Amino acid sequence: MPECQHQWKMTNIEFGFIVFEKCSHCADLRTYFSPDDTWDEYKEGDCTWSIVENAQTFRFDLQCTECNHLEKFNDLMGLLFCTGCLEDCEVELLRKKYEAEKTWLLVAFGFLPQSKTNPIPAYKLEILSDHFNQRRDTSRSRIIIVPFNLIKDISLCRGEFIHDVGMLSLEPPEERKPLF
Amino acid sequence: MAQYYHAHKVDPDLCRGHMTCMRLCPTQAIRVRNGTAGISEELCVDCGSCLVGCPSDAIVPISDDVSETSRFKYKVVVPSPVLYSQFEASVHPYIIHLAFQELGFDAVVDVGDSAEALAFALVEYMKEYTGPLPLISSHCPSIIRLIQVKYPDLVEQVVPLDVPREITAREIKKNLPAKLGLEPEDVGVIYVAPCPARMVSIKQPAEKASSWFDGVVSIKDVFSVLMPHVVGIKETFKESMVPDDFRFTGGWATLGSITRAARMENWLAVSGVHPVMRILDDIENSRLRNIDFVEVLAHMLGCISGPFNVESPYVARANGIKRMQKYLTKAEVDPDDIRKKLKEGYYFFENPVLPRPTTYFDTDLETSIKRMKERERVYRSLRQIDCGCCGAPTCMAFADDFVRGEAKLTDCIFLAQQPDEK
Amino acid sequence: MIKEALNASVLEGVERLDTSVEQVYASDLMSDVLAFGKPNSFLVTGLATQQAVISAHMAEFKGVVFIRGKRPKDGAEKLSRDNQLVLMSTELDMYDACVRINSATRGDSPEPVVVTAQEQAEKMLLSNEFEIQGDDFAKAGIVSTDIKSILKKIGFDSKLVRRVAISTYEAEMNVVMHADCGKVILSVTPQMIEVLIKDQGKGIPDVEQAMQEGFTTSTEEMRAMGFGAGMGLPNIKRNTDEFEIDSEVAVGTTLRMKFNI
Amino acid sequence: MNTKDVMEKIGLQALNKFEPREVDGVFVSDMLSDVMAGAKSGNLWVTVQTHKSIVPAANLVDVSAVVITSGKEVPAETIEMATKHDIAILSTDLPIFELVGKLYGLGLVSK
Repeated sequence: MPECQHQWKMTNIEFGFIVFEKCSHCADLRTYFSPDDTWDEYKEGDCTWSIVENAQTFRFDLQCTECNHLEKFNDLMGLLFCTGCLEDCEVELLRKKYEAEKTWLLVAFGFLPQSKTNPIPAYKLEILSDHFNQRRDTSRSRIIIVPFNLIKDISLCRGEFIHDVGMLSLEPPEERKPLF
Repeated sequence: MAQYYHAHKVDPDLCRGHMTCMRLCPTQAIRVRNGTAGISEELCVDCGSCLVGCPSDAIVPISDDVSETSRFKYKVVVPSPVLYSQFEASVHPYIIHLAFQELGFDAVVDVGDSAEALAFALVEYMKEYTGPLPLISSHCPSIIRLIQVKYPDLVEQVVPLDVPREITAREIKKNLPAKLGLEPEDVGVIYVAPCPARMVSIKQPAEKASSWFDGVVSIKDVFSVLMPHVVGIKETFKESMVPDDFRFTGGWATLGSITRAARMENWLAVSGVHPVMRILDDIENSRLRNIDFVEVLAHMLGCISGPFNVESPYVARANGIKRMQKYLTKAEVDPDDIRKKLKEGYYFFENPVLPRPTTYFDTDLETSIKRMKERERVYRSLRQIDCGCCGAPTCMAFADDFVRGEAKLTDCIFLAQQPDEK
Repeated sequence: MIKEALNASVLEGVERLDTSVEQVYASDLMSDVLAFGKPNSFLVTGLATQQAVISAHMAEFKGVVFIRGKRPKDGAEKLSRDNQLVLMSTELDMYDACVRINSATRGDSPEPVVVTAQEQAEKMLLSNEFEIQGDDFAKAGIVSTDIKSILKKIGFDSKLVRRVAISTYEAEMNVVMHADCGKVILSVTPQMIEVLIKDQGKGIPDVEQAMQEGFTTSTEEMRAMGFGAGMGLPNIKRNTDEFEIDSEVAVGTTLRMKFNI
Repeated sequence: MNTKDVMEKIGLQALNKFEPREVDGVFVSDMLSDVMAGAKSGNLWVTVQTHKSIVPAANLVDVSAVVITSGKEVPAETIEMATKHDIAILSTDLPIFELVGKLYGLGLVSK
């Protein structure tokens, strides 16, 4: 039997928030998904975690409409759109290469700190790319999703996160700060 | 969107929201909304049915002021032949000329000669014509507009010959100033019109940049100032006072005048906007196979029932026939001269009559059809009794308005009563 | 009314459902709601948080509709109760929700114009049916005039409309003269207009002969009225881009006329 | 109906140059996450968001154009980024709700 040409569809969509927490003690950053927009500050050992940003996002899984195969994406924090901020960043080099083929580059982020040691596997990124390409008119352009460890220096990255930041603010949105 | 001039408007202070005009309008150009009638500039063909029918006299003509002509050194009046028929047959046409002179006009010129020449030109034109038949008379400006708006594919069947009044005015403007030793702008030519369509055709002609006339007044307005003079002159008038060179040439005032003048064989003369629309539908369906020419006029019996007249059209017709029998001088035509002028293009409209862009549902086919379906759906939900209470003349017109977003379903009294009934 | 239009479930404030709403404001951006929302409006939003309720309250709205089946987390309901707001949730997305409220406030039925799958498949844009009564000369020409006015209204080129009108008229006359009754189906696809005319009548014994100009079987009276001069079929042929005729004696005739757009 | 038709019929203003594209349905939302989850290729995306992050979101789901409502001023960098990535940005003074009424009037349905 030939292998299924998966046709992906989003399922188990859950809207919520990505909470960015920073510890004033060790200056570490960690992120997690929360269905509520919490703004609590708490202590954990020596660390005091306070929330720096609270962006709206959603969680989903992908399921093949043909064979019902389910791929969980609860480890995906979000996608970042490469804007080509750093000349020698590997993402930028790839981006330049693909731009001629009208292929746009997106970077997949996992939650911190788990993804540092346990990155999102490459096959899942391929599924994710497939899914978005299946939804678009690929004769015009395609997208490709790459892992975030290609980014040269995250602290300098000016890529655009596809997250809703500041939507809850009752003030008009100002220029948003980079998340890292 | 182009702005179309119209010679009549609704006076909102007088309008009491009667639905009369809305029902009378042959092109469904009127809607009564918020208690006041409104006329669609695009769809109005200036027939004036609303103006005649309005019980509150709220639809008023926009006429030039006769006194404005004082800026001209020499003033010529060209009355529609219909004007004569407003007076009893016993009134000699010369009396009317004299009355105009008392009013301050220097000359009165009738259109009969031009009409006769055009009738001959028409016959000559049709001899050479090889296009689709029947040809349609160009005489009634209201019908020309009707064709432009509702029958755009028939514009090429409209005879491209100009009308007697314009030819007359042109001859005056071209020849008279030189003869009098005056500058062309010193000679004013004023038309006396039996209907709003004529006024519009002078203010905003369909087929030329501008009319040869300098002004236009309605028969109604002229009649009231002319009548006392006519009565006065008649008291002392004797036939012997008429100069030898006076000619009364008549013109086309009643239905069939053109076809009779051109001595057509396979013709049809139709009047009234509704009957004309039926005939135009037949022409579109290519039903009128044995007809070469149709004379189509917006008003029953012809121009003598134009809305700017004062006398009943039947009385006017009788007056006209009697006066013609008594006083008509046959107009003289010079066949060779006309043939020559026709070749030179003298009698033709300056510009072709073109379809007038009208509102379709949309320029995009799919969207337009979607709206058409929506209209069908809405129409089916209506009572389809054309009660008119919503302010639109028919249920179909209402469905049309709704799809365009110009009406609410609750404007329909039946839907408003049972909002949940589907 | 909004509830019905959206088929929404009311989360809070059933007793306040009859409040009159002046405007509807659709946005997910709360700063916008505060800046542009007018008092007594209804908020349509995908932001299912307490902030949406707070913003709606601050902007003096009457209620909030959450779209795509979203529901705010705990606390929002109490908040709205305290602030006299109606909360609803609908499965529709924001576009459909706005469309339905739009239609409902205009008094329209909430069903949007949706092209069914079958129509999509055939790319049939329009399909209308008309009846012709045989022998009814007074009404002869009504169907072709109706079709003509529909096509004109849609905005087709007037010369094309005229060709359709002429052909349909001829065909309609044939039905009136020679059949008991007939059916006309006008259909429009993005490429062509098709008029199908099917009658139950005596049929044409020799189609080839009937196609010749001047051939007629109409009676003297009919011809006197200007009908049936033997121009029918040839005239149809001249005015159509494609034309099929299928006739069976004593059963009827089917004419299929196609006009390229 | 393509983006240019829609633009002309509703009187939208184009903020950058674009190649007309077929419009296939409408998606209304101000939330990027919503767009990522729900919008489809060819949709017209209607929003009040003007931040440049709308561009990647629009690109990701391949919308035919982004329509910014309520006459919001769109930052130059958003337009610049959109132009670079071949995304049409249109603008209107109408608020979302009124614009939707008009789009529906054109026969656009959500897909």
